Amino acid sequence: QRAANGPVEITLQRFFGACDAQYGASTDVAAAEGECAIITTLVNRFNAQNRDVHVKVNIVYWPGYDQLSAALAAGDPPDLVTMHQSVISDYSLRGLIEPLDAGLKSVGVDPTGFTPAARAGVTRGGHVYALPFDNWAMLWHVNMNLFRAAGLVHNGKPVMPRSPDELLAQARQFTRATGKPYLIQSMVNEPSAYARNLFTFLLQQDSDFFADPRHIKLRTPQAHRVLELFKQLYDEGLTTKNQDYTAATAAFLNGQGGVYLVGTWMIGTYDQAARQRGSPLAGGYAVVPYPQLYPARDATYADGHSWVVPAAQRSPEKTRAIFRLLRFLKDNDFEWSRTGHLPAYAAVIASARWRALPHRGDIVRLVDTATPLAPGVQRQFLVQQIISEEMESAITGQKPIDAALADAEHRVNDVLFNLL
Amino acid sequence: MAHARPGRWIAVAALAVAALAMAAPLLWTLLLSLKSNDDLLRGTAVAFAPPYTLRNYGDILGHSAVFGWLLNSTIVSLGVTAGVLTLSSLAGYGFARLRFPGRDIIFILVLFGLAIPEQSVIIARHQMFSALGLHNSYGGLIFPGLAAPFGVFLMTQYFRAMPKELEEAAWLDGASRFKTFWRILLPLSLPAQATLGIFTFLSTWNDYWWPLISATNSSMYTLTVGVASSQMNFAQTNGLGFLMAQAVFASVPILIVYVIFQRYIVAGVRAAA
Amino acid sequence: MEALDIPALAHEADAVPPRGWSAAASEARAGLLFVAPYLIVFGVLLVYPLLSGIWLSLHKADLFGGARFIGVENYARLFRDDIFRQAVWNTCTFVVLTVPALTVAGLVLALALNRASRWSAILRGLFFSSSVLSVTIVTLVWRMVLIPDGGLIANLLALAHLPPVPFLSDTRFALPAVALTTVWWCIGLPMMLFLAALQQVPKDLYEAAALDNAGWWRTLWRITLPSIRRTALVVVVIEVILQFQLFGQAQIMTLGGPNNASLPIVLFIYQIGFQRWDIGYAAAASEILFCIILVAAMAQFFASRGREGT
Amino acid sequence: MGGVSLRGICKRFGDALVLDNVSLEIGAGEFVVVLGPSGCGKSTLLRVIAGLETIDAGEIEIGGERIDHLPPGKRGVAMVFQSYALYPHMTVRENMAFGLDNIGVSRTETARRISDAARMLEMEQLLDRRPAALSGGQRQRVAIGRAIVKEPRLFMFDEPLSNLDAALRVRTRQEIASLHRRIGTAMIFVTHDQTEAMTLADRIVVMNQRRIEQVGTPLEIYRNPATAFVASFVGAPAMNMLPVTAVPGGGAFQRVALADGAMVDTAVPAASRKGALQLGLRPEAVRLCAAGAGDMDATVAFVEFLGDKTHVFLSLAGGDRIVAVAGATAPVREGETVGVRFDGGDAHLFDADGRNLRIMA
Amino acid sequence: MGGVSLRGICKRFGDALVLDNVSLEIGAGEFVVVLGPSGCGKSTLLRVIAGLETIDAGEIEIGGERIDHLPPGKRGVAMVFQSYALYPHMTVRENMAFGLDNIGVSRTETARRISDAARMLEMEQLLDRRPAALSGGQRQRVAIGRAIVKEPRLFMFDEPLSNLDAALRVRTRQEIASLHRRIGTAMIFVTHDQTEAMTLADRIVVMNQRRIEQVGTPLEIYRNPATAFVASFVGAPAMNMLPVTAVPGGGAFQRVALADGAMVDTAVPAASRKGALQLGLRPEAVRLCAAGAGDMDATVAFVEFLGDKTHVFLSLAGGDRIVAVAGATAPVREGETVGVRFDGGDAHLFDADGRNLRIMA
Ligand SMILES: Nc1ncnc2c1ncn2[C@@H]1O[C@H](COP(=O)(O)OP(=O)(O)OP(=O)(O)O)[C@@H](O)[C@H]1O
Ligand SMILES: Nc1ncnc2c1ncn2[C@@H]1O[C@H](COP(=O)(O)OP(=O)(O)OP(=O)(O)O)[C@@H](O)[C@H]1O
Ligand SMILES: [Mg+2]
Ligand SMILES: [Mg+2]
Repeated sequence: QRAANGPVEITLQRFFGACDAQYGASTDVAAAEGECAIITTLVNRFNAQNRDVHVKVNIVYWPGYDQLSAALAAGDPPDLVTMHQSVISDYSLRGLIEPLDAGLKSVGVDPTGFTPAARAGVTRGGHVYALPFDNWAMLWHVNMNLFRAAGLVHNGKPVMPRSPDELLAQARQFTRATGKPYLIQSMVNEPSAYARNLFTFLLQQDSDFFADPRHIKLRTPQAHRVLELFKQLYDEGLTTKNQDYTAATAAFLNGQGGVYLVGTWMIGTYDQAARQRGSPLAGGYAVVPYPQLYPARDATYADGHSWVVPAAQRSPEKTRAIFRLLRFLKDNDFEWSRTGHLPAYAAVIASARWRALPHRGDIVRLVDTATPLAPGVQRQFLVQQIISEEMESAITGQKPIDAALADAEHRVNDVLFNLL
Repeated sequence: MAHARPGRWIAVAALAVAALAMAAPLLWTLLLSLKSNDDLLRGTAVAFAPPYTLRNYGDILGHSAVFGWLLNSTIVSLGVTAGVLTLSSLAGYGFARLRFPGRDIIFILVLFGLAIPEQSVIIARHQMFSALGLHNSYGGLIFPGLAAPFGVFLMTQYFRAMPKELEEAAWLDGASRFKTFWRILLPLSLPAQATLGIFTFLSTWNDYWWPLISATNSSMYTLTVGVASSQMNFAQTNGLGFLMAQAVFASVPILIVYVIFQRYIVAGVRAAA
Repeated sequence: MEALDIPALAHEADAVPPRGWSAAASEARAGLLFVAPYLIVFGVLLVYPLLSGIWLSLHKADLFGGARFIGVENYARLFRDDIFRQAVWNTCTFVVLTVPALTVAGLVLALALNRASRWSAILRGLFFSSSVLSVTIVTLVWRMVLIPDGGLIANLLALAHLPPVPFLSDTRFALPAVALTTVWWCIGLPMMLFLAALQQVPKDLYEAAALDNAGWWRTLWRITLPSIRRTALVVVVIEVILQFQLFGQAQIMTLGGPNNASLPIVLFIYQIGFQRWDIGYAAAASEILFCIILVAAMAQFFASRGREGT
Repeated sequence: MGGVSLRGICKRFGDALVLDNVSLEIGAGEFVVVLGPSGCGKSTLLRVIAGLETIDAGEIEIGGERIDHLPPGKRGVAMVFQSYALYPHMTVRENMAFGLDNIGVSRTETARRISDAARMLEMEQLLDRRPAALSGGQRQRVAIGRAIVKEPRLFMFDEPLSNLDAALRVRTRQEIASLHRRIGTAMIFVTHDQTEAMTLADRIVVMNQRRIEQVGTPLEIYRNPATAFVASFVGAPAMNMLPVTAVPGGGAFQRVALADGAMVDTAVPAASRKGALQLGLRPEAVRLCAAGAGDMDATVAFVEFLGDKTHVFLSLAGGDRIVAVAGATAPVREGETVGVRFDGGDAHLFDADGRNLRIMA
Repeated sequence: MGGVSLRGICKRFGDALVLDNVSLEIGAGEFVVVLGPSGCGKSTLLRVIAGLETIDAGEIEIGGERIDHLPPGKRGVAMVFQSYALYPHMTVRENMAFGLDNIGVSRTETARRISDAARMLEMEQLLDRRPAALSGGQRQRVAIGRAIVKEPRLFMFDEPLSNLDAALRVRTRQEIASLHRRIGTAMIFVTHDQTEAMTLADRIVVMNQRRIEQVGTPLEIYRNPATAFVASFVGAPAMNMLPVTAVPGGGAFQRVALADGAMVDTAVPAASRKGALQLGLRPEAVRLCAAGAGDMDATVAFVEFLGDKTHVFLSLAGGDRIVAVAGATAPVREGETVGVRFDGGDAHLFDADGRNLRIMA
């Protein structure tokens, strides 16, 4: 709704939290640290640079899809929304969000500039439904000090296993040497980590568990192998137990284990810790993508943030304003990548200033290995949650592995089958 | 009954323990709210030792929108409380004291209403409010709270227990039924009003679900939705201190309301005794 | 407000109707006027949505349009759905765990704190204060108590050289843990209601009982409890209704896990309705929840009727 | 302002009949006291007139105007409840002002009436207290004051004095009497106190079991009770009732024989009667004398010294027990035998249905 | 089982002294009635003995055993409350059984006592009702029954009869009297009803403003009131109090002069006195006669016919108002002038402090 000749107002709905206290008025993006600060300053700068447009920010609690659904149902959705690439199908298939091909073209954004993972993540049925903002994946965050003590450092780099057996062997060696578990995992009240691990190692085995996006196949030897591996680690005490996300995050900071399986977003935090003297991580933090444990192919399950435009009646100038903002966000993707997430644009990856960022060189391999699920799969959050529940009960021994896999498969398929 | 009874000391001890169990988490929350998020990342044990900081509270207050949310929550909670007290008292008096055809059946039906879980009406309600364009408005936030039958239930019970003579005296004094209600029974129902008031205000203040899906526009956020929205992802890990500060901050108004109403409960009791 | 009673007056003042009829009729009119405002709200905001919810439950419907009438298929599906059956079981268990605890604890506290002393006032405030917190915070605080890795209880156990108990990740303990949290959180309401009731009991009854040589215990059983029976009923009914609607604690503390061991009906409804958008199915589930609560509450009423004998 | 008239009032609670075809005419400015045993319907009668209970049959008029369809507030009656029913949350002053406020009496007028009433009831210094801070007696006076200030067409008091101590009761009684003399409004006063009834009433209405037994001036009621019930209910100690049989002789007047054969000549006109009768004798109509000197002898069962008089409880040879009133210093001792003389002229005779033959004659 | 003895009892509520050094000896099986104006501390006295209020000073013994440190239930006293205090959720039967059950009386014994009490109080048919379904009078009887069945060492009644109708009040009064005669337990009975006090009491305790004014048998209290307060509080209508001055003459006995100069010879031994005195005359000590025939003339202000007697309110020439008691059929009319004769032998004289000179002499 355009006031007589006032600026066009567009509503941007996002998560990432609020940090107006420090950055409410700042347009100095370079000085901003962390997701919240960077996105806040970015928007501030856009508003400052474009007097004819005003971006009103609607911050929502992560991930905010309930509110989005409610707003869509109520018929007045925001103009621009953060959305995980894994969620796009849910909305695109119902025409709740607009294809952006034409609009992006009009502001000179060319999908061929996206990284493969990003492009796969936002494309549905040949149409681009979102502007990719980043990709992120689970990584192996390594405590080099402990690794060194366990003799698992080879010319400055952590020694990574190349097969399940090596993994077990190195883990045992590590634990023997340090008396601490090799892995730190968030295993309590954990909605997704288990599933992401499973996806990663299924991808590495080329298991086509989602050959049909409406039907998952989990009663496979590949899946069994993966669960068996994690159960083994659990049974032998080679991983922390009974930790939830918070406990695990603190545990790694406090040097209570060798490898912490968590996402790209923690790089900054741990890099900071590594620079503090006295911290258990001091001078001893490395991060690498998941090792390839299975010969078939090197792959890591990845997701990413992106921007979508909910379907609604909009005036032409409003639409134009939206795409100008999208263009602006794309142009500042480097700034965003300082959060630790992987840039969604090949150009940024290639840029020297990105590679200059700490540890980026160590994870650049992800650009080629990051893989989302098949585009047609809906309700991926729910699917991950179901699989995680079942894997937890299998790994902690409350259910036989095969039973857990069967239940997971049945429950997931029930969800997908009953979709309208 | 001034006479000490056996086991009194055991009782006192038990009470003390219970009080401790009750108080500990609250103090814990307060302590955590005074620590910086980064310190807490290492674990919450640090909360027992300095340094303490008001930084988290600063961040809350520094967030301009917070006062808007505070205002919204206050308006909505007061609105619902006032509405519930009014409707429940009127209806409670009607059900308890006035004979009209079908009264008992209707009352039973209202009691049935107690059993309706929010989830079984929320979707239809959301659609209805969309049709009426009530979302993102105070009305949209206040109306649903008014339907709760608990108040009617409570007030009816209370009015039934009141002596009839007072009412009759008022009628003889030429007071209309409404005036009798307004000047005589209402003032005498203060204890019940206070109890009901506290809990209506409280549940409205802490309500998260309906405001989340009705007030989707950040300018209409209530405090609960607002503070939730301002948490970054994994806030419990990365923003624990901030989270706790928000909890303390959001609780203060209710504690004030509690203190006020509690006084009325006591006063009402004195009047009754 | 005054407007409210004008019709009643106008009627009372008008020409002489048949004897005996007038008073009753004006009373009836006044009565309807008093209850009307609430009944309207009640009908529009509760009854109508309930009915349309029931109607919806007979459809295969999606949150974003598209509804196909399928009769009772949703209900049939629910009864085949193991997870729903488990959710029902969990919810009932939870109610059994919490409601008696809340009622008894609330009563005990009220009895202990029904004094004028300053300490009682402080303690009343303290025991009420937990109700002030929002569910997010309550669960967060209790996570720190329950988490086996460095949680409060774990540390206490460690002092006794006992292994930590994984409350939230063990199928046996998850639901009780949620129940414990809930009792701590909700104790305020029963206490307040009981306090209000206790203060209505006439003092001379206690004096008579004292002269009748009734000990503290007997006075409690034969005088106090009977005098506040109505309130006890209110408390039980309200708590049954509230606790059947367990949602936030389970969602945040356990996500209903492990292995659905703590999945309550409402969380089930939430996942179906707002994550799977299968609102027809969700509606069906919530109607069943409604029936369960109704039965439970009514059971209370009739039980108490029986006890009163009148 | 005219009187009150009730015609054929019936009232039932559920299927329990509480007022059975009650009719009563109260003259303008008349002071009527309703006497009756507990549960006979006194309060209900007042509540019906006040409009607090609907009537199932009958008509009520005040000053010739039909009121039984009007709401209580519009009937122009004031009532003092058995349980005061003061508004606990209002001060005494507010309690009194409430009713005036409702009918729109001016501020100044209200103030005047309240101060008048307060002076009259000696409670000026209580005006700003709450009922909780008053003693039983004081509350009662407030309740009366609340009625007075309304200057109604009809006052109704439901046992207003029962909780006052003797001295205060006498004073308040006389205040009500003078109040009535001053404002001359019709008043209905329910009590079960003899003295109050006798001293206050222009006419006494004796009720029994949802019916009116007799209406009359205090002296009529006392001297010529229409029924055995009235006779035994009014007067303390109660009238002695002795089972007797009519016997011939005694000329124009009826002679009766007591259980032990002793004869008593009454002042009741003789008539051919058979069957059991009851002889009613006021205690003061029983005179004590030396043993053998009276109509018969009796033994003193026990004695109540009241200071100004003495109640002597006697058992007759026939086993009947009667009570006599003697002077303050009666020289009787329990157990001794005395003679009693019946003052037959004051005696009443009641037939099997309890009707007083002396009146019917 | 011995009697009760109170020694120097003091009780204060906050800083308000309610019982001021009260001492009282009650013999075993004695029936003591406490009379006093509202608010003088009667109920408080009972509550202190019952143990419902702690005492601030003094000792209480029952049967020689110190009890003021025992809890109420252990003192072996039963009390009937001014406000009944029946258990609303129990039937009448349960109300009575509760106390017995607590001290472990056998089922059969309990049943027996209850049925006895029920018969005595005429409430057999009420045993299974709840208090809410009873009339005021019936509730009171239940309260009494609840006390009786416990067969305590001491009964205490706080104005138990005030809500009963005349007939029932007389009956219940006599039942209590006979109950007392039968079980011979000590009883303390609070009332402000003259007749009850006079008829029931072995001794009457007159209280006034947190103190005991006089203790004595009904006749002592009535005939020889120790103070002006007792004199005017006991007896209805109250004793006439006339301001007089002592004048010489009258020989051995004191002669006094009324305001209008009229002389009265009392039976009080003469002594050199100056200053204002008060002449106390019982109404029955004032005799009416033809105008001019008496000590002085007076005009009849108004007349109360009570049926068995008549109260004549007179105003003297000096302006004093006095009451006389005349026979049932006194031929006086309001406004007329009559002569009055003072029966000086019954007259009392009170000094400035209100002490009765006749007794002190
Ligand atoms: N609301 C009611 N429902 C049923 N019965 C009632 C009701 N009110 C009074 N009664 C009955 O009606 C009869 C008359 O009651 P009422 O109060 O008029 O007696 P009363 O003469 O005032 O007695 P008291 O002198 O003890 O006050 C009683 O038997 C009583 O039990
Ligand atoms: N709980 C209390 N707190 C303060 N003052 C009290 C309390 N109870 C009684 N009093 C005061 O103590 C005095 C004596 O009270 P009490 O009830 O003994 O009088 P009473 O002789 O029984 O009067 P009544 O004949 O009206 O019952 C009164 O002035 C009363 O105001
Ligand atoms: Mg009555
Ligand atoms: Mg008293």
